Amino acid sequence: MDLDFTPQERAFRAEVRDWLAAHVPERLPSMDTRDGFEAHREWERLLADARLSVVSWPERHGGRCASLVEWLIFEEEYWAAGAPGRVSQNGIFLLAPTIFSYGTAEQNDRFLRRMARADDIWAQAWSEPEAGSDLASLRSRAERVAGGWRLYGQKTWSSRATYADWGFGLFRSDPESTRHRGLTYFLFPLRDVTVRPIAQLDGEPGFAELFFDGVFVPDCQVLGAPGDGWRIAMATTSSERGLTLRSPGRFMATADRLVRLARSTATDPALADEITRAWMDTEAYRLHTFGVARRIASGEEIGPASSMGKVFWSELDVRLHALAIQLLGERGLLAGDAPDAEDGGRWLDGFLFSLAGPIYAGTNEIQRTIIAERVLGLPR
Amino acid sequence: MDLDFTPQERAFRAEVRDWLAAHVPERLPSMDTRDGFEAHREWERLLADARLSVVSWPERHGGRCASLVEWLIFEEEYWAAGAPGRVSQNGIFLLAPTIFSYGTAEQNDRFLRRMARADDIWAQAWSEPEAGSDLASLRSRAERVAGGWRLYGQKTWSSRATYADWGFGLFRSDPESTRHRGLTYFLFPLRDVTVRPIAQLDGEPGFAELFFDGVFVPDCQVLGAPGDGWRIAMATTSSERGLTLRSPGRFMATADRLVRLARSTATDPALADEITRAWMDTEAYRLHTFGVARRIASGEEIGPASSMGKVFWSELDVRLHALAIQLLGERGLLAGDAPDAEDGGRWLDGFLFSLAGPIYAGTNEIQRTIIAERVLGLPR
Amino acid sequence: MKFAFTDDQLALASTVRQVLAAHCPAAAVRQAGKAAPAAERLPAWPQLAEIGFFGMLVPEPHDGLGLGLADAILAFEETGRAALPGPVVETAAVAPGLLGDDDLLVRLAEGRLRVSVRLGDQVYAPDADLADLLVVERHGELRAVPAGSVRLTPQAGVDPVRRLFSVAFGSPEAVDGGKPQLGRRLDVSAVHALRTATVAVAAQLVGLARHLLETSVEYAKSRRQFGAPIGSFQAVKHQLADVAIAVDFAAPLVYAAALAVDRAGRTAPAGGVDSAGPTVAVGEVDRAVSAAKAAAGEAATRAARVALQVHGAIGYTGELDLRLWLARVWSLASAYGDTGVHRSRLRAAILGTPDLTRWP
Amino acid sequence: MKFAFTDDQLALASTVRQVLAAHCPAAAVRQAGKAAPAAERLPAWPQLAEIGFFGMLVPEPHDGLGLGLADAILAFEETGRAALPGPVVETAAVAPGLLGDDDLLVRLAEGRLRVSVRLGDQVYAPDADLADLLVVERHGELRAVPAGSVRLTPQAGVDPVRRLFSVAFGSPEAVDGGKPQLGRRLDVSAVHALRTATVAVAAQLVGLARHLLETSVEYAKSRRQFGAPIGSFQAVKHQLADVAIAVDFAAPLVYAAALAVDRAGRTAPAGGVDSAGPTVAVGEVDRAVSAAKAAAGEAATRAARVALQVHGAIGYTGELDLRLWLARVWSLASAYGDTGVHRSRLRAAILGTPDLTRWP
Repeated sequence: MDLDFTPQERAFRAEVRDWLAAHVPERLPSMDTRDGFEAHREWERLLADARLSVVSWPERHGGRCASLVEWLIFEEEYWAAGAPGRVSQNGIFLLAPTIFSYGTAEQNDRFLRRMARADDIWAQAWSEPEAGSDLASLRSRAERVAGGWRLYGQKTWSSRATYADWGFGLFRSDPESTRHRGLTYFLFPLRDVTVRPIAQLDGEPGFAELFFDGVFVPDCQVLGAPGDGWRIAMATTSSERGLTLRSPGRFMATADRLVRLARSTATDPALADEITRAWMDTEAYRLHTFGVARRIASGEEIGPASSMGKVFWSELDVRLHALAIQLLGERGLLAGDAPDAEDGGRWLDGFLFSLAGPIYAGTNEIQRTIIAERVLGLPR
Repeated sequence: MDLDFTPQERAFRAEVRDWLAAHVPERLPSMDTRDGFEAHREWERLLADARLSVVSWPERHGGRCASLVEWLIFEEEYWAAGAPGRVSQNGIFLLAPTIFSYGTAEQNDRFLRRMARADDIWAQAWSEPEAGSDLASLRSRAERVAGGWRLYGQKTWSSRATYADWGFGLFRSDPESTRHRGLTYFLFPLRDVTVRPIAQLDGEPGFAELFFDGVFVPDCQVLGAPGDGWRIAMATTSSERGLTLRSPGRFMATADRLVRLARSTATDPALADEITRAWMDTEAYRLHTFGVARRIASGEEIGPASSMGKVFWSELDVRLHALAIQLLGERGLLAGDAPDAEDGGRWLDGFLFSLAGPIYAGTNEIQRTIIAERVLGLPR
Repeated sequence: MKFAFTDDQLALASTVRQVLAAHCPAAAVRQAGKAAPAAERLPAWPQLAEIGFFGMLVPEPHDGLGLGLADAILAFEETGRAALPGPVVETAAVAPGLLGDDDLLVRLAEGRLRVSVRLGDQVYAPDADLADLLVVERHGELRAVPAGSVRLTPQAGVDPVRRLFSVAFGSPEAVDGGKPQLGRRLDVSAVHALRTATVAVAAQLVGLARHLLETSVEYAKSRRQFGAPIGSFQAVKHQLADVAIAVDFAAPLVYAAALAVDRAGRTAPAGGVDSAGPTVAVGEVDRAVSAAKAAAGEAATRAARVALQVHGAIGYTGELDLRLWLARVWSLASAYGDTGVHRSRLRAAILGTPDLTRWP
Repeated sequence: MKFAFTDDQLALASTVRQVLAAHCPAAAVRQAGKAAPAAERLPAWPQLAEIGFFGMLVPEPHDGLGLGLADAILAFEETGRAALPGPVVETAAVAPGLLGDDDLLVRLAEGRLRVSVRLGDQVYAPDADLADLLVVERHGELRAVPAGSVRLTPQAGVDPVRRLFSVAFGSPEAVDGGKPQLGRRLDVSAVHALRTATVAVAAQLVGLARHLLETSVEYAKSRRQFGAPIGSFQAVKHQLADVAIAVDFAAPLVYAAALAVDRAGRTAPAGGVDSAGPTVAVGEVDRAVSAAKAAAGEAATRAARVALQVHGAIGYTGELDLRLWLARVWSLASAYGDTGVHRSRLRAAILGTPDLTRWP
């Protein structure tokens, strides 16, 4: 057991750090605006040109076959450099692992490279108004037609969908089926779908509702076998909760900014104590993730234990931002366009964003039940 | 609305304070030892001589018809004076309200005066090994015989029973019945029962198991109607959770001792913040109780809202003691007979005692469910 | 000792609640977060004026009701429950203790004068663009300035309804003989004003928390997941029970603080402000005030967090009115000293540790 | 970078676990809390000596295994899981870094020398009556004194197994020329010893927490209330899930701290002890050590609280062995600096605030 980076890992870190120092832009406009979305797409293309947009992918799809530890190093450097949020996150982290595992060779070639270059930006379409966290109760349906399927129904809480190019989600393809059975995993261009943006707490349309009125999807855009969508989607949502969605680098950067803020302010010791705890928890999350990465690299299945990470990081993220807002007093709640806002209102934006963490990708209540039943073995 | 005590209330406070200043003994030995039990009985007799053992009871039973507010004042003064724990607590606070409501005139005369004078000390016998918090699943039974009943079965977690004189509890008198039906409320002398002490965390036998092997109980020691025990007991457990079990005075005295300890020690500000919060919560509990007392005095039923008080005081009590132990560092965990123990080990004793609070009288999990269902109206 | 509201106090709150139910529905609060015209940003204000709401704390000789803060505290709680827009606390609770002028008091009582304040360590004046008069603490003095004679800079924040403003003296039009117009000096202590504002806002936070709890309970009853109402799951039940407990034990601290502020009176000196340094020795009244604000802020913040968790993703959006109540909780929890500031003041008072935060 | 245990490290822990399962069952721990004879208070010690447990950290030339703390950290975790009685950490983890004497080290490695220590701000020496040798910090110096030459005063406490003692120099029989016998001065820094003790105890706390979690889960599966196993109730599930999370995220901090202590080595100077005053600037190693102890103490304390709540009234009694594990958690959570002390050290290190608590 060690925590010493190899010469190769150190070299990779140096390369990433140098490149980012030279290329990270000033703060981009919000990716929930049309201009901001395109600015973020441009940034992802720049990353892709340096083969830094998907470092852990195979070279033929635009990556550099980096190890999990190298990916974690990339993330540490990326967020420490203050680089922009990843507008292509849903595709890269939620869909791509599923395509790698279940996609045809043609699907791999058709979608991954363009995803890595942000030519296509993907939005997830899991939830439905009545389903929420209870994915198995989906009602949107797919009707078999010649050469493909027609999709009907409504999806909601689709992040990025307002400006994205493609979507992915589950539809009930067997009308006789209930619950987990008879669902199929579809990939569809959003230009064929009616998209209605939903304003978030901060007023920007981070989410959207999607309306399907007989959208045609050819067979080659079905992922895996028809009817097998639940199993495939579970693999995806497990990676949503697991290692790939929230790398420690992001929280380390936030914790560093919080500590800098606290050092520059007269901080009440009781608040300082909470900040210290959050810093310590960030360190714990980093170390824990190194351990998980090692287990994955040795071929272990992490499975339901990933729910522990989800609960931990989502509640840590809320605390980190809430503490900064407390530190700033009345100024903490100012928006980016207020003259007195600290750091362009990033703390408030981050706070509002963090509040979704304990809710999405399976609420933390559901995660705790998963931990109790599937990790600890308590009865249902 | 006011918080101003009337001249009568102030006079009562002064009388109680003066009497206690003159009479409160040095710390008595633990009431969980034979000697300590008798020493506590003597103290209660002294209290009774001054008509201070049951101030809110009618004069004919040894009280002085004090109002609820006066009773709260008595409790504030009692605990502030550092007076001993009440060995007769179970009888006075759990059984007596039930006798007042459901007892015959003969039962009132026979039991209450002797209880007030600690001539009889009562132990509760609610739980059974398999029943725990689920009172309705009791199995101990009562068989009808000429002139009375014979009791069979086992009770557990009976506080004070090791040295007490009398016990009270529910037995299944209708063998055909299930759950809430067919239970009867019995009063029985403990000399007829086999008592096995249970060592607590601190090693002293605060609880006992009771074994009933055909103990005869005459009809005049049935409280209320046979078969009506559940309804009567619920009234009692409601007072166990409600106002009468834990008056604020006790926590105010603890909070004051905690604050004095913190003022005399170099206290880390983060710990000081927690102490401040506990002090504030103690004040909130006091004010809240004044409000409840007023509602009761106006004839309102408090009902399931008393569960809020139970959760609040029991968790506050744990915090108050845990904070003192933290403040004392290594010395915090010393027992009374250690040369370096602070205040005769009272903080450790109190801490271990406080840990039972969230468990007994209905666990706090059960209380939170009661609040959600019966106060907030959430579905079962 | 009767720590319970009188029939008169309950009747006043009930009247306010009815007026707000009729004239300040959620749609009106939402509109106030958008619209520019003052009339649309002040729903229910004319109706509240009619029932004498703005004169509650104005002495009777000036056409007010002559009540104390404790008499009116439930009415302020109701304005929180309804998330009533506008400088409610500043106008109805704080101004009556600041303004000595007969005419101003009469206008205030009649609801014809709106006031915003910037007291103590507060950086911004809330709803200042809706105010006719601003009272600003400056170098330890209180000054009343007409709204037109100061420069207001909007500081957009999380709450679209309760807007914050920086205040700078001396708008170009209001320079008097080459010196900025500093308004009229008020010969009253700022301490009573700050205490009053803090306790009234604490009452609003209790009201906000009650509304959030009720709304969350209703949602949990109707929303179904995994084949049952989510309110039937123990995890949801216990979170809501904890909110109920927090609110139930915060409220008495607020009511007691209102009594303490009334007892101390408007002319009493500060609890022990030490002008030599930042350390404040806090007296019994300020202790009650700080306990009230700390507990109410914490209860409301918890109610907001649980409301969001119970509502799930829909609570996170602007689709529901929930958002407006959440924003108000955050905004008021931070106003007039947040929980941390007030607990640190309490710490200083109870444990005698030096207090890093200056308040008032 | 491979933050995972090697097969050798896992095998060592597994061997220790097997020995403890066979020779230190709960009944033996219970007996150790009662019996006077040393043999009954030291269950499994002979068997641990046989597998070289006490020589793990002793250099190979002195018949030890020459391992680092990180190699042995899981083995210490196992001693916590089993609540192994005796001065385990002091003898097996701390003493090897303190004793320079060849003969003593050989005896130590062979399990023929038991050591207790009183370092830094610690007031008491644990299990001192079972020790052959005491190492005591006194006026900044470390001194090794034979057990017979000091006066031990028992300080009975919550843990009947891990007993605490005050240590006074100079028993009447050990006065040397009129001056008390102060033992031999050790020419090593106390810092490494204190760091080692702290991290090894943190590992024991993780082991204790794992045992409490497992025990509580088993109890929750079998105990029925209201017609169902209590482990099927969401409130119980979520409390246990939170314990699992706390333990899972505390453990890596402990393992990383062991690596940091090994890297710093036994001869390294203190992270930055400022002899001029109470303020301690804490270096990276001490930061890791404090994070480990704070997190492990908190996780174990939570595990203890939840274990008691899940077990209900029966957990509150001496009927179950649970009581022994609870007492050990409280005892070790307070040893070598409790969570509060270590978080305050971290606070000083991270935020540069003055630290009120002196440690080491």
